Amino acid sequence: MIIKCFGIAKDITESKDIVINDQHPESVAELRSFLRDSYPSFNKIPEYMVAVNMEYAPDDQLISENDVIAIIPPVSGG
Amino acid sequence: MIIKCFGIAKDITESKDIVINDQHPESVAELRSFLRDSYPSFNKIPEYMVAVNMEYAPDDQLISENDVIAIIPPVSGG
Amino acid sequence: MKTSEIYIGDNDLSIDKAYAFINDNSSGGNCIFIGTARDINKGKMVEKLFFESYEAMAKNEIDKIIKHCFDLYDIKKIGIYHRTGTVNLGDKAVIIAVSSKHRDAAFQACRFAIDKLKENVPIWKKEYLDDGSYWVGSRP
Amino acid sequence: MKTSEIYIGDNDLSIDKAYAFINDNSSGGNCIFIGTARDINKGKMVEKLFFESYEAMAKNEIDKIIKHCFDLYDIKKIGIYHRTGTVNLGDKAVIIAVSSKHRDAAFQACRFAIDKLKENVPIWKKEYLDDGSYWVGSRP
Repeated sequence: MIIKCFGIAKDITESKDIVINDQHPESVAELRSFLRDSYPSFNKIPEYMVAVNMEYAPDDQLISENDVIAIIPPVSGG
Repeated sequence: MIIKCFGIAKDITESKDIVINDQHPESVAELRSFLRDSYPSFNKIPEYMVAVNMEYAPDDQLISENDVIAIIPPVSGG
Repeated sequence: MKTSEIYIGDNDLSIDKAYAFINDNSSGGNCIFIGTARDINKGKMVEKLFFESYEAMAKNEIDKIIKHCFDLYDIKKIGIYHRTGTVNLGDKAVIIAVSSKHRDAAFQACRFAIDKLKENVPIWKKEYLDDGSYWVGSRP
Repeated sequence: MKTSEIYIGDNDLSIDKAYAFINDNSSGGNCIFIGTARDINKGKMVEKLFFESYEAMAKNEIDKIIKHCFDLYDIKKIGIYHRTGTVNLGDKAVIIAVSSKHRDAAFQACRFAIDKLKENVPIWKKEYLDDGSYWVGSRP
């Protein structure tokens, strides 16, 4: 499972994409837990969103191997 | 006394400026009477404004020989 | 510096020049309104427009609008430009350009300025339709 | 024809090109918003900005905004353009251009689009200040 990282998330993970090879999270909520555990700095930034297949996804959304997952920190375009 | 004419007013008076040589109107109201009498077509257009020295003027404003007077039909810029 | 620019005349209007005037490192929000000659008005085909102005008074009235904008909204620069003479379909009749620190003031001042211009500024539009030409708002 | 145009990328944005896209003989009102890099934000001197986007999703989200604009407002054409990469002070970061028959819809749709873009579109701004660089809204 590949997780795309943008903005501050890329700085925290020090990577454009993070790869989870086995026992990947099965929901957005599990992904958030995984990120908190693996990168404690995620506790220090404002709430971020998660996109699944380029749509904002709620915490209870299930995710699978082939989904395109992205961490979306607070947007600041314009 | 010179009265500047714009838009439909210029069409009605067939003149850019109309000149009143003697017994000129002494107020905006008198000017309106003068125009109705001299050019009956002024009765057929929507209300127009009168400017005295480039400011919109009420009917009771007095006018004198050296004032710059203008007939301002409904504006339609933009 | 709060500055403004006014143009009324027969030359083509340039959005680039208007933007160059309002652009400012201290502004983040810029709003430009462009009024153009439309092909249909109230169901009638329009061939072209013609604008006449009482130029000196029009500049005075636009100056009042600009002063109001600076009083009412936290804006940096404003430019108001109006064509006179013949304006063909699709061509620019008016440009209002406003810059401000934040976008809210730029949008509001730009909207205020075009609304007031249409209400108060002594400029007249003649529409050329297929059955003749008429001064808009003055049709007997 | 109701049409739209989206650009997200590193090239300079052109107001002329945006206007050329929206200009239409059936439109009389055109509203263009230009967001530029401002020199001071929250009391801090800004040296430059850097924008990153999740381009494919950003285009999807902008497309949703455009669909909303066409649903909500009687507009003809809309173009939304956003810079990525380094944006120097005074330079254009975003352009929203809208044309419509009447000005009201153009102003409203333009305002709606920039507000929604700032809320929902996955684009991130990094400010370079004299004490370092920070992702706006994400500062720990």
